[in-house]
Amino acid sequence: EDAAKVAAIVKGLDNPFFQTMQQGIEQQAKADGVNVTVQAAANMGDATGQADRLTAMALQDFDCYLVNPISVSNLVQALVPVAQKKKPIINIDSTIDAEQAKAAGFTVSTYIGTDNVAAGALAGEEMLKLVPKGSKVALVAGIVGDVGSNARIKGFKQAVEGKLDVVVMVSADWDREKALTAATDILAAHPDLAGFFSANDIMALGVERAVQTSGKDVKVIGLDGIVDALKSVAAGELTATVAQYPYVVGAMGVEACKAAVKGKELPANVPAPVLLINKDNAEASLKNFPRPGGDYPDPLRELLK
Amino acid sequence: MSNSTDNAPVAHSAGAPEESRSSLAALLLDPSFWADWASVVGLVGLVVIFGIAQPVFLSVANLQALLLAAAILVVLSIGQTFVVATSGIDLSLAAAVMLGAVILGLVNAAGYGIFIACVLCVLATSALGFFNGLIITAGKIPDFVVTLGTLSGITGLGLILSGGEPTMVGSTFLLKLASGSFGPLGYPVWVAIAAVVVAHIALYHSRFGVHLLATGGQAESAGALGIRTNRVKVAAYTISGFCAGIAAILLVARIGSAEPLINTSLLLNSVAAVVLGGVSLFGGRASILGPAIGALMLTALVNGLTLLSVSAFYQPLAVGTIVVLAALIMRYQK
Amino acid sequence: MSNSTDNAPVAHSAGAPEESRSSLAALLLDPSFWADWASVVGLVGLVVIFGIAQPVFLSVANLQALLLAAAILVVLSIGQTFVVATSGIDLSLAAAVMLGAVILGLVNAAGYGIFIACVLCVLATSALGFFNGLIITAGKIPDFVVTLGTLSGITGLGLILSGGEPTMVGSTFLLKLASGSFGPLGYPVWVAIAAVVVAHIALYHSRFGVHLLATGGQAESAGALGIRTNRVKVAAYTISGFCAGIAAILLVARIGSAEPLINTSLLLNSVAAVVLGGVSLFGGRASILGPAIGALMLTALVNGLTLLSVSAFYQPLAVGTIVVLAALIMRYQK
Amino acid sequence: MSAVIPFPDAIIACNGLSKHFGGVRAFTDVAFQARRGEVTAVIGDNGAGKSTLIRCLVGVHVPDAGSIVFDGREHPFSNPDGARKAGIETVHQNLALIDELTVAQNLFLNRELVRRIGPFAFLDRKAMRREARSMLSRLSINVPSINQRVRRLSGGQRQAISICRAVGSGAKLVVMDEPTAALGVQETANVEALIRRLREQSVSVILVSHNFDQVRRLSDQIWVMRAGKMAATVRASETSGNELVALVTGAA
Amino acid sequence: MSAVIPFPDAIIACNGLSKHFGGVRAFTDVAFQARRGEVTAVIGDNGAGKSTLIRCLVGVHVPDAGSIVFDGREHPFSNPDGARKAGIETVHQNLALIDELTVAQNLFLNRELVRRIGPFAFLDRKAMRREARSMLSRLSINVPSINQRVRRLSGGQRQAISICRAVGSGAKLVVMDEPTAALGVQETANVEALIRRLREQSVSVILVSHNFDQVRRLSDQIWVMRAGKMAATVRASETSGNELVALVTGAA
Ligand SMILES: Nc1ncnc2c1ncn2[C@@H]1O[C@H](COP(=O)(O)OP(=O)(O)OP(=O)(O)O)[C@@H](O)[C@H]1O
Ligand SMILES: Nc1ncnc2c1ncn2[C@@H]1O[C@H](COP(=O)(O)OP(=O)(O)OP(=O)(O)O)[C@@H](O)[C@H]1O
Ligand SMILES: [Mg+2]
Ligand SMILES: [Mg+2]
Repeated sequence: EDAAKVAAIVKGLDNPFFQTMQQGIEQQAKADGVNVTVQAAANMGDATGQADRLTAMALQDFDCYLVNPISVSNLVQALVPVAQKKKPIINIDSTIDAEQAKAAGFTVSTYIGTDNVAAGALAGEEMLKLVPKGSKVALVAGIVGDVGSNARIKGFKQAVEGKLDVVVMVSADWDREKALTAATDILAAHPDLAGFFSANDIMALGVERAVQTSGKDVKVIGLDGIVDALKSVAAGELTATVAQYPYVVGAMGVEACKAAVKGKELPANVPAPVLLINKDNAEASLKNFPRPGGDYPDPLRELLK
Repeated sequence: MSNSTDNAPVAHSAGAPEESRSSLAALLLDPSFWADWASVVGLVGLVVIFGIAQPVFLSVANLQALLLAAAILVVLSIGQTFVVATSGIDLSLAAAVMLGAVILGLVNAAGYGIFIACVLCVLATSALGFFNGLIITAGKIPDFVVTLGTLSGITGLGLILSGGEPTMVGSTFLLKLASGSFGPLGYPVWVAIAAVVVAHIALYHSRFGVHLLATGGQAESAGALGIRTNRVKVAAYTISGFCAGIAAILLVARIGSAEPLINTSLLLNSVAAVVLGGVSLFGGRASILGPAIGALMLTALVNGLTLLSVSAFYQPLAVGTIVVLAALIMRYQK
Repeated sequence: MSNSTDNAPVAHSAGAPEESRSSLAALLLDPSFWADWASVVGLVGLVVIFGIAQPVFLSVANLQALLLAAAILVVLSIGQTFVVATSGIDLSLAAAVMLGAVILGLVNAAGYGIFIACVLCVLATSALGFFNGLIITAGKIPDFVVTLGTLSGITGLGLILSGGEPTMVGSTFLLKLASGSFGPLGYPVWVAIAAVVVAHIALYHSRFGVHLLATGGQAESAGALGIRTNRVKVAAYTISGFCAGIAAILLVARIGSAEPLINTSLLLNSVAAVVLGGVSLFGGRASILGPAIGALMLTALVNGLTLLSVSAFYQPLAVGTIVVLAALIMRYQK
Repeated sequence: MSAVIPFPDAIIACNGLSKHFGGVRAFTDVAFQARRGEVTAVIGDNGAGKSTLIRCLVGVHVPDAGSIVFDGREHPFSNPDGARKAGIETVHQNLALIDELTVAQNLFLNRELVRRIGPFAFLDRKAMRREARSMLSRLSINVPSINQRVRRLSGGQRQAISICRAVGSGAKLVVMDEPTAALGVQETANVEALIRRLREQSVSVILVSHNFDQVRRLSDQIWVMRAGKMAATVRASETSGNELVALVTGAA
Repeated sequence: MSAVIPFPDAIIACNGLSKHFGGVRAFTDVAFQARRGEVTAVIGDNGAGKSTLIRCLVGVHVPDAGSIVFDGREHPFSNPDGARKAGIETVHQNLALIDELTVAQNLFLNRELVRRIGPFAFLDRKAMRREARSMLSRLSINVPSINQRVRRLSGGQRQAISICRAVGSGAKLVVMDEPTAALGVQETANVEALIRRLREQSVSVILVSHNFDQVRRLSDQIWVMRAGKMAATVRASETSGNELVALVTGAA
């Protein structure tokens, strides 16, 4: 039997989150004896470029397509020829809009990913534990308009609604230096600020540095669980981060592909693990990086057995 | 030696007329021919290399997909060409596409029907271009500053209008536009072809075109000859905005939703296509086919590299190298 | 009327010498004064408005933070100024900063010590600038295409070198550089001030500076007078690369890690600062203080808006409007 | 010398005209007029303000003060387009050529020949090329090709094209700012013959020149500018080269 | 007419020189020389190739074929910088001014005065301004200000600055391409006096001009170009204006 050929397309590789995802895809593929080609958009704003690349890959003979779209619909048309060839489509990380997919005449075989709103809420709950009720907090978002950033911010806001005072939301474009500058400014404007929530870890690390420089005791919570953030949490700098496991999402995607190629029935929705990391469990997480600190439920692994 | 022995009346051996360009050899030896057709040379080179390395590249399906993918960039490059020909630059082009898309999405979502939505989209982006031109000419502010300002301003406007959320556009008309085809080519490709033809006629067969080039070449002299250089500039920006509107419709049709996100590579690529197409950033020289083919070349590059499964890490390096090489080869012909 | 009655020997009533620029009134009436100092006018305006709206803005701590945040952009704007003065543009500037940072991080991580890392970082970015200049002059390719190509190429190189991962740089030297201060100002601010002073001297008090402006003004005439315009251009790009290296060190010191991420707004802002500083994108006119103050203005804008808690959605709109307004006000003086 | 009663037959006249640029006064309080069907010369030292005066008359600059009357109408136009439409063609000192356009395109700039097809007007490039060739040959001007960009032409070739453009379109008034400065002997003779022919066709001409012989040969009335003022005016037939030198230098 | 034995006292000589641009031949197989300490004129119709020849001689263009000897050395320089260092200053027909620089900066371009402080050389702007003022006044050239950008100067003012630059720095050979085309009567007289003074100081001069009277007044030897060839050469003292016209037009 030939090894299954998998085409994967992820968002921009200018962010470690997606590099880890790529790592997961490639290493799982090696372990499972699957042939994989990973492509990525030029950057996180390159919605059409991502579609163009998928279009090119759709022309080639792959057995399964693993897609992480930049927006809910930018890959829909590029997937039409894939669906016509009756190849399975595995959607990871960011969702493809179901209605659009239906209009275009296909459904995704499965969706594997973490719920960004839930992850944001997890961060919000942790913040509630850390600071007194009614404290002022500030939010640092990614590129304005980014869906993931919006969802994470939304989850955090929902969790702290009425309990904390969100004084400002700035956008730092996923950039560490911009987050640092913005946090410095916010600390100047709100000397009594108690906490920051940042929509990803890179920006959280920049915020943390600003807090350190100011010498104040301000909590900083990030989201993603990249290795630098885990190190920072372990060192007692960053307060906490909500770890998502892009490695696992990628790896599960490959498993799903393998299962689909074998003709197995896939569950429509596979939740990927999310974990809050603070000083208590940071060391353990670091040791296992990029895999989670402990075991996690993986229905797909069961399926392949 | 006093009087020369060579006194035969050689009528104009210096600066002899060169109008008889009929012979192909003369054409191929003329450096300006190569400069004008550099993007073609680059495109043909790419097609040959990719075609040999990966036969799928030359499959009809891939060529169709390639053209489809290039349509948006072609339309944008045409808009950019008009502005660059006046020795300006429109940095707000990609942002205008975003704004047009958002307006299209919102108007459609509000239930006004897709046609009204499309018309309003194009009107809004054209108005934006008009506004750009007006500020540049009336305020005498450099193009770069104004369009950088509107780039930033529109980003904000798009976000505020859309609340930062993407709007789904589930119109059958747009779906057909994106996926239907007439003859061997998809509708978006026909739109791009139409844009090329109309722009070519406007540039080369209308008074406006000559005035555009004159304004870009030497605005002061053009003004002294009675050309309303300010009006010409405003018109160029308005055309650029119009093209952004058309591109926005194609974009929404292609990705099925209107998102308040700016695709900066569209902006840089639109300018790169224009320059690869042999249009001087200092104005006064322009071409429509050149930029269109430049846009095609840039799209083919990404397509070919993807087909060759070049890793995403290596793609930017390859693109950069090839862009410089293309320019290098084309200039060495001169 | 035959001979005029007005025959008094009015030596040079036309084109009367204007060299006595001593009086302040004359200075304020001279449009070129306003054009040259537009960024100052804009900066003062912003400071007054923000100072009134939010007193924290004028606090010593905030002003210190503002200057610190502006240092990187100031250094980059100076580099960009040299290139723009030759009527070029360096689109690879922000990418060069990224590459410098990545090299710094990797060399340091490999255990070679922070000084060697910094030196290699600056050498690499300078070499990159040199390479840009060489291709532009030897290949006769437009600046825009070459630096767009290297922008893309460096993006890839940075990704490949770093494996796409950020590298922590935990050097005490850099930490001190970032957070230490001498007198009221942080070290990065002093670095920026030093850069401004050296660049000002190079531009206004050296032969190179005059040759730079001549090359940017009319390269052909400059060449006819024996100026090696190609060498001047290469030097300008090398200086730009050098500044990118310094900026990379400041950046790594500031954020404590080297990331393979390009900050495109650094690029656009560096050009915006240059233009707001009264430097013509068509070359031949330059200033160092202007762009430095332009950079300060752009940083103050974001700082002030954040202090005023303007929502992220509204910030781009505000920035765009104010950039255009600043330019508008400055031009209306003319 | 402000108040000047215009000749009843003045094609163009101005009064109290002033223009300055920033701190530089180009000229002040200038009265000037040119008779219909005559060749009117303006002479004066370098920097006297001749070109700026010309540019004010043909709408390129807006004067700071003063009035202009053209063909009986006051304030006849506010920009060069208006001036060309009203019937004034100009050979500017800087030639006002667009380097990147071809010879033919320059000759017909803003006067392009078009063919109308329905509501659209398309350039008639063939007709323009044909016309351009005949315009150039009438002046016996030699350029390598009608399709060549003017950037690389020799100084004299460029000037010839600018002259050709101005006289080619049947204007009422042709203004020439140092039209023969870069021309060779033959070409200069051609242009002088051309100016005479214009006068025969009762086209009015304003001629700025530093060549006093030429001025005396060609013109009917001579105006002298000195350091931003209109210093004197004389009939060409009643003056001598020495008097002109004296007037220009202010020795008179 | 290829083989020309150079005068033993030629400051510059060329032989078999040709230059073409793309399809346009500017001149072919030209032999030319200028005697040391003399004023050598080059005349010819528009487009005859005079300026291009000049530009080849002073290193701006590299000729396609032929040899150049300057001051006894063959292939003396390969670029304008070399030519200036070897002692040739040029007034180009397009003046070669940098519009955005000031009058003083233009006068000292690539010849800047510097003060050395250790290893560094700083511009001595005061000295340059002082020198510039005295250079201009020696030629009695009037410009509004030494600190004004040259963009807005009148045509004659610009030309005067270019001449001033060329004669100001003690060259062995000064080449002038139509130096008085835009100048007024007084200024032209000044430049002519200047050329005579140069000759008295035994500086060699090459002069391109369309003004035959001027050429006969000033020069010792006259070379005639016609349609890209060197058609003839005569001593100025042995020729007449009519002969020159005949040589230029090819009627001789
Ligand atoms: N646009 C302008 N801006 C500033 N100064 C100007 C401008 N145009 C002309 N000038 C100045 O006005 C004065 C008159 O210039 P003008 O060109 O009218 O002289 P002219 O008589 O034509 O001289 P020439 O015989 O040398 O051509 C000069 O001192 C010149 O520097
Ligand atoms: N750089 C160039 N590129 C192309 N053609 C050129 C170039 N320079 C000159 N020519 C052509 O070469 C010929 C000779 O030009 P040149 O300038 O030497 O003439 P000239 O004798 O100086 O004329 P004029 O008296 O009008 O200044 C002309 O036909 C001109 O168009
Ligand atoms: Mg003049
Ligand atoms: Mg010449």
